[in-house]
Amino acid sequence: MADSHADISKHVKLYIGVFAALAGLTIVTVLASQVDFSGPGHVVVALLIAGIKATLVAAVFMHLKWERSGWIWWPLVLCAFFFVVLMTLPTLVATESRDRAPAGTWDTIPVREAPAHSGGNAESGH
Amino acid sequence: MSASVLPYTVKPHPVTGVYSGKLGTWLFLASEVMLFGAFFSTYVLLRVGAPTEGAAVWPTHEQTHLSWKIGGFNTLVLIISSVTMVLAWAQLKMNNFSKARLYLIVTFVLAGLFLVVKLTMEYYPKFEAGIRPSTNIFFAAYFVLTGLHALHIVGGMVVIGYFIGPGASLWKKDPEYFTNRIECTGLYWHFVDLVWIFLFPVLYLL
Amino acid sequence: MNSRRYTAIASVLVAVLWLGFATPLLAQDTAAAPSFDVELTGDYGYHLPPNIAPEGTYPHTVDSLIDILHYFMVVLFVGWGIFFVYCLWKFRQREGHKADAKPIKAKASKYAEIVVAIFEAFLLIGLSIPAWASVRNEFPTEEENPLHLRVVAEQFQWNFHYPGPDGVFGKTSPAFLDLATNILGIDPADPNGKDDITATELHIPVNRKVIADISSKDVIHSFAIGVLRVKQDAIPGMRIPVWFEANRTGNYEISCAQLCGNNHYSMRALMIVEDQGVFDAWYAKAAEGPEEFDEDELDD
Amino acid sequence: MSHDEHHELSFIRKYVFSIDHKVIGIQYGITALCFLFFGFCLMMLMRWQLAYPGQELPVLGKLLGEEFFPGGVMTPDFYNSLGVMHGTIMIFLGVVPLLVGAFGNYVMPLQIGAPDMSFPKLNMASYWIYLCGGCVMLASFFVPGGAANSGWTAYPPLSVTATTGQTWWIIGMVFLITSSLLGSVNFIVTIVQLRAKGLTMFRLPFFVWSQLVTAFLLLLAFPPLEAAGVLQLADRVLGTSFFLPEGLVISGQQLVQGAVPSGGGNPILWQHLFWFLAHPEVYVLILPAMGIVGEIIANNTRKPLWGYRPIVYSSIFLGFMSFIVWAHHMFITGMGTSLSMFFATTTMIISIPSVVILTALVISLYKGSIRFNVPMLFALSFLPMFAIGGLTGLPLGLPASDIHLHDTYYVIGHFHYVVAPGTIFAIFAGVYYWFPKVTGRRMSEGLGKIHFWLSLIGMNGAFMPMFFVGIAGMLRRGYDPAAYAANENLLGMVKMSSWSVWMLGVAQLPFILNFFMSIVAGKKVSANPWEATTLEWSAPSPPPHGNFEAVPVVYRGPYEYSTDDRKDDFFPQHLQAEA
Ligand code: HEA
Ligand code: HEA
Ligand code: CUA
Ligand SMILES: [Cu+2]
Repeated sequence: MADSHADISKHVKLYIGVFAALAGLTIVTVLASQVDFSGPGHVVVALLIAGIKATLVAAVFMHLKWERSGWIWWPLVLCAFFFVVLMTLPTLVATESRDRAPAGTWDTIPVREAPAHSGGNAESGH
Repeated sequence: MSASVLPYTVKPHPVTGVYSGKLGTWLFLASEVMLFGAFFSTYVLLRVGAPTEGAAVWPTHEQTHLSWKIGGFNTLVLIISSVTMVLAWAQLKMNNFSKARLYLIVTFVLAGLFLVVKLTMEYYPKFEAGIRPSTNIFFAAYFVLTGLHALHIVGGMVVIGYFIGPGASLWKKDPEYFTNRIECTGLYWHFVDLVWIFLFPVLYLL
Repeated sequence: MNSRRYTAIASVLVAVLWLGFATPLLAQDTAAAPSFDVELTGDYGYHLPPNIAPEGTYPHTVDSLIDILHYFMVVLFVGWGIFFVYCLWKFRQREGHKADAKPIKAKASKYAEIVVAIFEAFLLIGLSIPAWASVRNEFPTEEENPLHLRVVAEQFQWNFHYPGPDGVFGKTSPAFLDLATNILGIDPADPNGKDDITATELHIPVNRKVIADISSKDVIHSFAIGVLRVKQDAIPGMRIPVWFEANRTGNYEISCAQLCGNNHYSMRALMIVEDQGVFDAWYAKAAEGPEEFDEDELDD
Repeated sequence: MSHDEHHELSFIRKYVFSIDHKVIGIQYGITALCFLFFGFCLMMLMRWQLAYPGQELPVLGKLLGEEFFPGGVMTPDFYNSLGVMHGTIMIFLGVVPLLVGAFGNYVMPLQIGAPDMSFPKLNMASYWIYLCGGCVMLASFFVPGGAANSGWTAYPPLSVTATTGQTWWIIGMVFLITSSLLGSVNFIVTIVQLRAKGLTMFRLPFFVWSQLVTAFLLLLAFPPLEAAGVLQLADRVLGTSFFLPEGLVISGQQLVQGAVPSGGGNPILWQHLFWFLAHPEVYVLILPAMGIVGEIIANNTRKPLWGYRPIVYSSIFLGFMSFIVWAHHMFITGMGTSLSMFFATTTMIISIPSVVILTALVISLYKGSIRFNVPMLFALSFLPMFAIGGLTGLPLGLPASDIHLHDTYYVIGHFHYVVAPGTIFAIFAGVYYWFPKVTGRRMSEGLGKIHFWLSLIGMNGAFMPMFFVGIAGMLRRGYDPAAYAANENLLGMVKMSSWSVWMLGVAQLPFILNFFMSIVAGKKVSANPWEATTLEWSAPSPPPHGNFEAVPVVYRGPYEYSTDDRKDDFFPQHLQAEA
């Protein structure tokens, strides 16, 4: 990345601009949370805005935009991949936990309507 | 052997294109991403899997007593502190030590402000109202996630404080080295900001 | 040179002495052999335990998978070992022998690796996945008239809950729990629960499929019936069904395979596989309830 | 490198709070060897209970006190504590600090021609944090209820409801994780930035590559466990219930966390986070070991390692894949068909690069000129031992056969073959191999051979029976194998295993003797006693502050043995070819 004074002062302008964007987006995200989206709309909008903000911070403040070194990028790519793996954990656990017992009891739920496995005690819940 | 004798502490490596400190900081941040990733993933799991009845149901917005106003204010505080941090580095690049130091002080103060708001306007009233991490699964996640984030803020303040105070003498000896260190501190600081950018909507708004 | 040979001879001697003599001697010493309340059926030793599931069901796939894999492993290891020992001998450092640095073309190794990969794929797709699908998904249908029961683990005991003659389980909740009289917390007000059977031994009829729902009151346990190749963690907050079938009567052991506290090692239960008639008699008698249960109802 | 900085350091700065990678490496080495030995002693105690259940432990039983040995017989709780501490100490305080902290720290900078690690102070911090973690772990034996006793896997809810020792265990782990994280950042940066001129990535010795991949595993896999540790700590001390579902009833009492029975957590979550680390962790245990073995084999066959590039690519692939196989430890938790198929497939895939590496190492012997010195003996026996351990991983990786084998001694046998006669042998090989570099003296070959043969027999006598009793169904973590009638015929084999373990213990005496004697009285040797090619041997033994007399420049690959018609059969990396 270039080091001359002129370049740096150009950067400074950019930093201020990004700051304005971040502040604006914060307000947008708060406003958006007041709007009534249907279903998972809230989550999508909020995470989208957070994602944009994070990208701005990483690209500009953390200079990734100007970063050329593969030794920084590759570990980050790796990290991003494993981060995605981590974020699939909830789904993995959820697929195993579909037989969760309801609150306060350890075992009064009816047997789930499993494919080929029902009846017998299916009606036992009540 | 003192650190400065090692090659590439100051100048970027001709092949890899970075100086050691920067590479180290990025690697450290990668591990931090995995740390917070695990926390976020836990949060999502607990929330999505929360039971629909009984003591462990997920609390509604009203029950969480979290004010988006305070959260939003703190978000702004952190964002501003990020800007001042990067400006401090820019000033050093332009050989403007006294201005840089001023920006560092502002950053430090803003970080302190964040913590003060967090403690006095969020944690304290909750404890007053008898709310503990053990109150329910939401507060468990809330206190652990924000507590850990606050610890990161404290850590950042220690480092920034060091460069305002005793660490500043490095500027006279080796200004480029000093600038690099501020850049690395900045990387860390922006990361802490970045985590909050996600924490805020996740905890306060959703 | 000589001392080297001595070391070699001495080590072989020690190996022969140790593995050849000491261990058989130790193996004969069964002084600590336990005495048990019941005799187990079948022959147990240094091999797979007896398998009492009907031919063609998943426990037999498990066994054949283990068998095939071990033949495969032995073949690989021996083949590989021969090459290894050959190299050690042929290329040992000695007068007049020099290393040859030119890299050799090892086509054979590439083929071996490909064969290994294909074989693994076969084991995975051909045997393991169907067996697992059978464990997980191919539950007996109601037409097959399976026996339903619940298994509730707790430190350090297995509880078996049968629905009784009416075929319906009573509602259970920790609120009704009483360690002495109502260990499953069956709701005394629930008519379905009146004839429910609580047992600490697992009785099952021979040649009839069983569906068991595994759950736990406290920590993670693991419900393991060695002779049926059943193993399923009992996880609090979850309820996980397993199915199995036995085709040989007798007494067998159920164990807890997951560390669950200080008495984990002795968290065993007896599984009694009996003829349908004997089972029915036991079932009817048990449904009348043991004395404690009557007392409990008197208290109410 | 500045020469004006050679002012005298005080004793403390030089040997205690040193920032020289070599001193830190030695500190790591000695500390970790002591821990390793301690972890082994715990196991020798446990093997008594397994061989002679319920019988009084001779002599020691009385000494160890009434709390844990009433009447001289070990309690089940104490047995479980020993198991946890054995596993934890061996892995986190013994083997990893040896492979990474000691060998990595000492040898890696030398092999890349660097004057030190990139961040010397961080390096020092890593060591001291590691030591703190170790002390916390050891101290936990003395808290009420004894050390942690919920398995090294610390599955909740058992671990959350366990005695205080578990809290100490978590705190200790947080220290160890932090130490590893700092270390791994340092390793990667050093390898990337401080390579000598001419030392391209594909001229790195395989050991350095293995350290690089290992560092990445530590860097990215450990944080989730740290997070999980924090959550479990919160469950234990703050009364939260991240890992506790609602409605737990412990000994007839409803469990109340904190003020109310909150619940809402999930015990399986812990297992995912734990194994997300712990599977990559096992490759942390094996990769540097393979690195050591590779170095020694190349050196003692006097020919280049066969298939250097495939080996390197395989280790990278191995490292990558190790992040997506973790749930093969969890088949029995009730996993569905598609998930288990995914993890079984990745597990089968990950075994292929291991096969490639091992095959390459064996083919390296072909047409060599093999010297059977002590390091080479250990390195050679690593190969079949790892093969046994690795092959027995396959039945565990297939969900169907894992039903029967899960949590039996078969698993114990599997992983001990990879970590004990595998990794530990590689460690021994490394100690014998680099001892002359560290001390300028050589360890005795005679004592070394006794150590080798007895250890080889002891290891196999100890672990081979485990496959048989495991297939027969004997469960691990069983305080008393005689509690099951089905085990009756196995007790003899269990006894054999125990006696082999004690024999193995005796077999370590020549090593300990050899080790300490050779430091003062070993035969003095030149800087390059094995006639090796890599850079560490171009430095004096022991290397001075700053490592090299002249800044090294590298002209060729790492294993140029017998490659051309030079007088010597080796061509060190730093020598310029005579025109
Ligand atoms: C260094 C440590 C290490 C290593 C390298 C491995 C390697 C492997 N492990 Fe192991 N494992 C552990 C340490 C290790 N493991 C530990 C500690 C546990 C238990 C934890 C606990 O529960 O407490 C465990 C448990 C464990 C389980 C869970 C079992 C259970 O609890 O039910 C499984 C299941 O898939 C598994 C599989 C494998 C596989 C497939 C490999 C593969 O990577 C192996 C690949 C190697 C080979 C396949 C052999 C090499 C090749 C040859 C022999 C050459 C042949 C020649 C030609 C083809 C020419 N391991
Ligand atoms: C790296 C990991 C590692 C290593 C090396 C070992 C090594 C050994 N292990 Fe361990 N073990 C585990 C990790 C390891 N283990 C784990 C994770 C568990 C599971 C725990 C659980 O269930 O939660 C376990 C469990 C376990 C069990 C099962 C207990 C049970 O389930 O109840 C057994 C039983 O025999 C056992 C035995 C041994 C033996 C005999 C060795 C021997 O190979 C030891 C050999 C050691 C040496 C040879 C030491 C040499 C050192 C020196 C000589 C030092 C010299 C010092 C100086 C010079 C200063 N181990
Ligand atoms: Cu129950 Cu182990
Ligand atoms: Cu694994």
